[in-house]
Amino acid sequence: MLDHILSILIFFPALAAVLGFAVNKNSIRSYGVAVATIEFVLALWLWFAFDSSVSGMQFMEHIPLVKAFGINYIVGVDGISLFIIILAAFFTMIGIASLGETKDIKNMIVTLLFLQMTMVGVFAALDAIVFYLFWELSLVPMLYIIGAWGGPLRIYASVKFFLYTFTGSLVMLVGMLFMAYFYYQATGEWSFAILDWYRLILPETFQKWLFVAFFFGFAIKVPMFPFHTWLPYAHGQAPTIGSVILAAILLKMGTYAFIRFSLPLFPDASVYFMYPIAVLAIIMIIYTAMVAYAQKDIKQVVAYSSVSHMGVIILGIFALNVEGITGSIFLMIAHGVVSGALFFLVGVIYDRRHTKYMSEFGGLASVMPRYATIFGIMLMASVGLPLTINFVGEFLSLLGFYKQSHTLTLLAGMAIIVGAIYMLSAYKKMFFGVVTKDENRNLPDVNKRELVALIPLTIITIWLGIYPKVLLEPINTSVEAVVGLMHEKSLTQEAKSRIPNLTKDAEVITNSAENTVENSTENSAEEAH
Amino acid sequence: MFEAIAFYLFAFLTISMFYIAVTTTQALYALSALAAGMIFISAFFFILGADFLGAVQIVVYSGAVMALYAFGMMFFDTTREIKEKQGNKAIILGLSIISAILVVVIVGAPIIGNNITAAYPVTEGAGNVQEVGMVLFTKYLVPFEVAAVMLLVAMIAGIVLAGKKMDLSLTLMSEAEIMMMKEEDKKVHL
Amino acid sequence: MELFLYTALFSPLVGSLFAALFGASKKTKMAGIIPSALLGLSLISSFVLLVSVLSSGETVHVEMMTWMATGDLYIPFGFVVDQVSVTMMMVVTLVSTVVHVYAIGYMDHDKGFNRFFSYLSAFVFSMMVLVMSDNFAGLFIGWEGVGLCSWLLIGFWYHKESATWAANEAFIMNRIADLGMLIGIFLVYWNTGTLQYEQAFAIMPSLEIDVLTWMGIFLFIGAMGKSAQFPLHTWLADAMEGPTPVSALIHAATMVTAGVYLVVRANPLYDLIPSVGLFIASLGAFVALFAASMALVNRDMKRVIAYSTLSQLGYMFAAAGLGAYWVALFHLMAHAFFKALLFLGAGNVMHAMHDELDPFKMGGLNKVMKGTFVMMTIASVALAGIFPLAGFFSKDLILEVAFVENHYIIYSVLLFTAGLTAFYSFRLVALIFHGEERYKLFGIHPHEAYKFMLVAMSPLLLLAIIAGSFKMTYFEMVTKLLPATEYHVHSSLTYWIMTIGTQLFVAFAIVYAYKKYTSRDIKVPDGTSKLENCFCYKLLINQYYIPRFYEDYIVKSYRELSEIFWTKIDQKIVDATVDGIANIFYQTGERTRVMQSGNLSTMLKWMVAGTVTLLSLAVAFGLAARYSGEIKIFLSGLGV
Amino acid sequence: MLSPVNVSIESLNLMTLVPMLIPIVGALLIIVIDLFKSGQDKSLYVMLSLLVLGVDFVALMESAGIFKQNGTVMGVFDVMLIDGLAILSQFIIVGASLLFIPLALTHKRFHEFSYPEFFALFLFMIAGFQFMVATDNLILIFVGLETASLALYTLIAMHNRDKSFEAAVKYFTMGALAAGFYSFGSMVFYALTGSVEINQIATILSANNYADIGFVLVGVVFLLASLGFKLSMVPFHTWTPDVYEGSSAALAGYMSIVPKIAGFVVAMRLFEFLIHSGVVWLEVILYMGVVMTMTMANIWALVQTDVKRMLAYSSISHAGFVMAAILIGTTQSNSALFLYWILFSFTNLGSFSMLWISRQKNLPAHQQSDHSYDKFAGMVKTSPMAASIMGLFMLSLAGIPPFALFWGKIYMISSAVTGGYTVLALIMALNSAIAGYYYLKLIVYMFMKDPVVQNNGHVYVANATLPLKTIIGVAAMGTIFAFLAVNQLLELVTVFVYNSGY
Amino acid sequence: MEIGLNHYLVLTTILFAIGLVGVMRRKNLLMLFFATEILLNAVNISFAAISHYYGDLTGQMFAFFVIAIAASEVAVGLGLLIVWHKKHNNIDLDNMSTMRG
Repeated sequence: MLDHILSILIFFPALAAVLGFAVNKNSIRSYGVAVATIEFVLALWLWFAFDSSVSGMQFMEHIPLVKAFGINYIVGVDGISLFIIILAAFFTMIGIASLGETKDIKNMIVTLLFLQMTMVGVFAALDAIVFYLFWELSLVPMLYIIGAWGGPLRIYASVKFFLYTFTGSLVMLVGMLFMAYFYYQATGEWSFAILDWYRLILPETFQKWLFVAFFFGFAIKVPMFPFHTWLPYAHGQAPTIGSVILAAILLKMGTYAFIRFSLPLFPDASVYFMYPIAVLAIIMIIYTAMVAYAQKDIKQVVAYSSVSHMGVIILGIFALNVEGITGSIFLMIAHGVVSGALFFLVGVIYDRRHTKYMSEFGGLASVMPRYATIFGIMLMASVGLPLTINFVGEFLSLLGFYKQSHTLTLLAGMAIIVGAIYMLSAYKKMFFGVVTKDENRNLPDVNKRELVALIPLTIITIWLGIYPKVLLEPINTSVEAVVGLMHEKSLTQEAKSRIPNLTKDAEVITNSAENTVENSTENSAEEAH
Repeated sequence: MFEAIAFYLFAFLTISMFYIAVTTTQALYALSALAAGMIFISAFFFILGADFLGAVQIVVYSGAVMALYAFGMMFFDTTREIKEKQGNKAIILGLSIISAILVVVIVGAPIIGNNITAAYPVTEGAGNVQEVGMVLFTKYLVPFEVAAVMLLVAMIAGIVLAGKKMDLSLTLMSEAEIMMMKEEDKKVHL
Repeated sequence: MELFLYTALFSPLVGSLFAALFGASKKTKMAGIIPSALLGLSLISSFVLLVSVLSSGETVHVEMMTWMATGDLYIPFGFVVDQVSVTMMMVVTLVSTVVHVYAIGYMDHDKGFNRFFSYLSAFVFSMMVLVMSDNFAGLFIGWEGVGLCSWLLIGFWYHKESATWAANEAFIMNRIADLGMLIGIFLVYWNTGTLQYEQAFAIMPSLEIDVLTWMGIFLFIGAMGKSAQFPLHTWLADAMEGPTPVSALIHAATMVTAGVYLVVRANPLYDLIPSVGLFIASLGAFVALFAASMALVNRDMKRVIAYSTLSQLGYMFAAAGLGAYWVALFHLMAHAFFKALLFLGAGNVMHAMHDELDPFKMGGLNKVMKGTFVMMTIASVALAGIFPLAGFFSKDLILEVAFVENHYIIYSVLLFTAGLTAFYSFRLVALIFHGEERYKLFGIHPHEAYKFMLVAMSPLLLLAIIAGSFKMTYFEMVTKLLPATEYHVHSSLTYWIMTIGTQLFVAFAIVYAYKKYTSRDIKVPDGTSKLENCFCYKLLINQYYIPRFYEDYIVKSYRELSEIFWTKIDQKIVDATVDGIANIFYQTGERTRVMQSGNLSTMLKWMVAGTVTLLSLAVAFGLAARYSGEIKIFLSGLGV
Repeated sequence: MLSPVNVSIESLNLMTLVPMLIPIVGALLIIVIDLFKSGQDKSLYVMLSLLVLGVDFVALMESAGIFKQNGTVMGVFDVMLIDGLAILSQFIIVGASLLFIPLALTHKRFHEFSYPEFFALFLFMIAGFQFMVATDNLILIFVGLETASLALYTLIAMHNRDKSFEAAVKYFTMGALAAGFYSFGSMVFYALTGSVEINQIATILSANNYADIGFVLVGVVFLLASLGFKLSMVPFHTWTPDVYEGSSAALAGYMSIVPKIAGFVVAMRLFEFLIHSGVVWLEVILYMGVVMTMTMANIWALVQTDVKRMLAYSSISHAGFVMAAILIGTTQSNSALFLYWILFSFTNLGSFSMLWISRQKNLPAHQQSDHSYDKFAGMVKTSPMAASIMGLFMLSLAGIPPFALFWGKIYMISSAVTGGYTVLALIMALNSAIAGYYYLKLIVYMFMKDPVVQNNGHVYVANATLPLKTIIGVAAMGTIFAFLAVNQLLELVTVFVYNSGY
Repeated sequence: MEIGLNHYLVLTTILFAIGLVGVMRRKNLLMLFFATEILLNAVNISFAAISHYYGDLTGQMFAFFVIAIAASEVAVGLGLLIVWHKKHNNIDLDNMSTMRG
């Protein structure tokens, strides 16, 4: 079973979703929770079975799909993708469990299960086309969730979300096809396997063009400034569960893809584009934080804060060293947890008052103390207080990038200031002061169903803030392999100096990194026979 | 010399006939001019030694086609002057003149190619009809048969469109109405 | 010893969590008593550690567990009890125990009693982490932790707009400085490869001076925020919105001194960069004067004490900047005692006056509040630096340091400030406790605080009096870790002239203040007097217009810029571009769909037009191909 | 004197005619049956046609086998040309027809199916298309084309509504003009080379080293115009939306597949040698044509309010997309063309069939056309299954993986990439994004809007019967599980195309 | 005054252009069909001429088939015309634009 655990993880929810059509409407929630729990347990099992000392791919599966064109179904996990998969399973579980009164709840749960398939698929895929497949497919359930259960502008928002991302990923697809073509030219065989591509060293100009092509796809997904405008609409209109999953998992696809594709495939281009991208990231951090400050709608605040945090993740990725990349991966998870929780929290108040305008609230701290407390914890996590999950990621990301540029890091570090400004002022508007509106006087505090989602998230937020090692270790091992690969592959002097050489200090690690590539190709070769 | 005179004469005639055919407002004029033009074209065929083609042209067009048209015109009020709202004449004129000039510019140039060998050369001594028959029933047997099918299709199409009751919609009629219609059909046949 | 270390560190946390359990429920005394008891435990443990360090001179160093480890980075949760940290631990646990006990009485009537103790203990925990950590990252945890608790406690009465505003201001200002701190930490890491104090400081001497300078500057920026140095000082005065025990503990005795602690802790670094040290000293001296000047006229009791704190922090930085780390630390300690005492006394007064803060509305309270009166007076004397109270030993030492190091400007500034300090301290005492009983005009019936609150304050009182006597013991102890520079004025004559002169100057200031503010014709100022309308007064009462400057030019412009970013740039440019591109396609469709007019004639024309276009292109191309030679000649004739 | 010719039967290779003869015989059979006993139910003719087409399919498999063994076969005085292209395109023609013909078994009664002539003409049309693709003789192409077209005009008109007559007339008239263009173009090539066989023309032209480039271009222009009409390239596309709207949805779907593949094969035969011999002009023009066709059709599709018209524009756009293959002209691109079209036929026939089963006899109330977007509002509430399937087809058309068209799309774009047409590849990709909008629009209507009042969902399946549902099921299965078949298809197509020398 | 192939080609082109004019300007469907006949006939002249000058019979074959095609088109075209006329009692193109956009 362990040999196929990834396929099971991917397709189990989809199968369950299909069967879910036959489940009675009144029992569908229990069904959904059960399925999602099984999936989560499987994901945990994956974690326990995962050998964190191995830097390469594990649990690889390889099935030829379109042999003539080099498309294979290849899946596998390493430390980079493992935790995002678990996070996806986790969020689907608590998302379904805490689902409030929803119309057409059956459709919603079935859609969520489909969405889960695509999410796990994206992070497990090791073939560019399979990756693209899940990447695109993930748009569809999200489109439906936003479009069918969203707010008044839901159609505009969902279509914008879909088309924007779709456009970007089509450009990326062209890039992938080019990549495959280069591989074909080099080896005489078509292949879309990422691990095969890793072995390919491209001339710098090609790298740049391809980097740009991939960049469009990823940047829109992240979303990076100036491609971010779909996000506020999508978040603003989406139902709570939609926002939660969008923020927690879907956005991570973009940043994950940067690490999976852009960095190891185009090390020289990554170095070349490091500064421009860092500048974009800094604009994301500061500019979006300021925009968030100007918002009147609490959900928009959280939405823009997402963009701002994604800026730090991008910065960490383009630190191009182990500290930065590890930090950014950790921050992906951290941001997933925290922004997911914040969207849950916004959903809580929205369910009660059916408004998201901060001016409608005020003084909630005395009416809903538990709610205020959890919100406060998440707020502090969001502004990156030490001993919360976000700090570890932000600290490492910024630390990593500091190696590349002092000034830019100083600017990027403004994140901790501007982040505090909008978050605190939003918190103040909602929770502090005296209760002015009569509707707010008797709001019930968070109920059990909501706590099902919020308590685990709070625990994770603090647990991983104090003891991030459990995650950092496997991530670190895999990231070292990536960085080692990048250093080896890079051509220019500039890149060689920017990307640290790990061989000097850690002979063992690079060896294992090389083994990864070779092993995996051997694996694929074996399985092909 | 004779050939040149004949060419220019018939060229003038065809051009003027066809010109009348596309410009006149009287349907009958147009019809007559067209028929005349067709006949004059057959003259070219004869000049060019394509006797068979000339004959076919006269038979098919002046006979069959024109008969068909005349048949068609019986449906319409031919005495009435046909009023056609004209849109932008400049476009029409411009487009046609440009196209003519362009093609003439190119076509007027001599063909340089000299590697042309006749695939089915005209045999000395044999009549045109014989030659045509020879080629038609060997090389072009298949197209010929397909043309037959095409004519069959055209016939069926003509029958279906003009002959069957296309003015009644079987789609919209109720079952009972269709039954009644069929009954009536039978009565007529009986 | 590890057991004591962990006890000292974690018992506040336990207390905090215990109180937090009752956070949302009704007030219960237990929520106050248990944390206080646990803090007592922490105090005892600290004391045991102090004794051990004193007696054996051995430090305790433990590594609890790994926090972050990736790449070359390795950050553990490591704690160290050495001479410096144990001093701080003592100060922290002692003052906080006192404040806790005091607060049981002070917060008696407050609905958020349980919550308060939870926050307060959490603060102590963070502070302990800050001082006990053996690396910069751990320091940063505590650093941010105390920031959080400060935010919570300043905004404790969250229904008050001013309180929440002040809380946010404090947090954000601290964040600005924290960025500097963070950058400093990055610099340390990338240059030394570690964040452990020991290793990092060991490598530092081998680094380039530029790098070290930047390191020092950025770390000091962090210290500036926490210790409210100019220009990040405005939050401290506003932070007085919090409950008074908070002001005593956080904004006088402990948290604000964290900056000084950082500089002291990083002494190996600052020793290498004397220029930065001089800057720190100058800034300290400036702030000392600057803050004292604002305290002269302020009409808010707590704010006056806050400015005084600020001023004293300036003294500490002056000392630390000049390399007299142990002096700075000593003043820190002494100041903690008497300033906390002063604040707690002020708290009593506030209670008595039903939260009235304007000393002009008080007067003659010595009759009703004897205990408080005595305590505050002694604290003020200590603050003024009158022999033989604590302030004398620590503050005079700083003046000596400045003198000995030949920084006469700093010396004279500090000396002048000492006079000001004495003046405003006794202005306050005089206004509150002497003179006319002006409070009667406002119908207030003041009463003395609970007995146990006064008892709780008594340790501080004691220490404020006798702390000076520990000087030598202390010196012996900390100089094992800190540079053991002794500052002696070369000739004893100069020394005596200086000391006595200072004492006289200060005493004069006290007498003047008394004379001026005990007189019977002190009225509640109504903004009409000549003094109130003079430029200097206005400048000072408005805090040099700095808060207003921040409000008008930074806060407001930030808000406006945000608004512009959102409505103009994000919506009108970025988003509109995207929608615009989509719209271009859609509009092109709408405009050109008329091409499909449905009229067969038009359709035929389109077909012909298409063909003709292709034909003309073909002709153009054909002609160009045919006459390519001629075209070339023609073009070359044109000189192309 | 003419000497008698001796022709041996073997040299004629009459086998090459079999696939075309079968539908002709079938059509005649149907007419004869009607002659003897009229008024038979349409199911008889449907089943007969299915049988005939089935036999035809088997015959095609036979010729495919022969091709695999012997390569290209010429027959009947070298008029017939059975190469890989011919076989592949015939497979598509016959296969699509097989899927189409059961759509006649509707729940409602429609005029055209009451006449056996409909089925006879249908079979004749198939034969016409088969002749058109199985030869490189311009004459036979012309005759085959006209046979098929004339039958098709009639089929459209037989739907017997005002709009269908209008559509037929428009199609017919423009078709006549296109026929004029075709004959003119052929005439130019004949004048240049003295031959009407594409192979010959190519040989002679290259022997002359394209001395008469002007003439060649004029000929190309006219042939391009006439084939452009058939393939509905902008600006010769204007008939397409009107004709699709006027004809029944089923026939519209059919028209979007079969005539086009025939056109593609002819275009491939005609233009590829020209592009390969360096007629830059044609390359430029085709480039422009392809881009225009893709983009403009997409843009017009954006603003449509009727689903069928939208699909009409969408199929124009898809045709433009596929036209790129001819421009690129590599084996990969030509294989991509066939792969794309096979996958496209499933999806597109499926989506048109979905419109077909929701067809009512009269226009729905308050609606301007049969299949306005409004009609589909809130479809998921009333008939979720139908909505899901329709959504599936839309996603496939938009190119969302792993549905059928995605595979065609990536292979096509990849061929552009390998052929060195980077910008074209990008344009193709971005066009897919534009196209995403209008496919999405239908999904939005179906899944996110509320249904119009008094819509109980019956309207979406008003015309459905088991055969229709089966066809839709087949199309849906083909669309979903395409990824399982892509490899085999690709290998097969590549072998056929490569061995034909394209 | 030798009449060459080009003379015929030019003549064809002129006639073809006349046909195009007809196609574009005629609004009466029947008259429009006349114009399409002109197009085909114009080309036929050239086919015969080329055939003559090259001594090759293929041109005549082509012309022959074009005539056949023209004839079939007429049949279908007339059929459509009649149906339309029966329903609408006119054969004006301008009345034939219910579908647009």
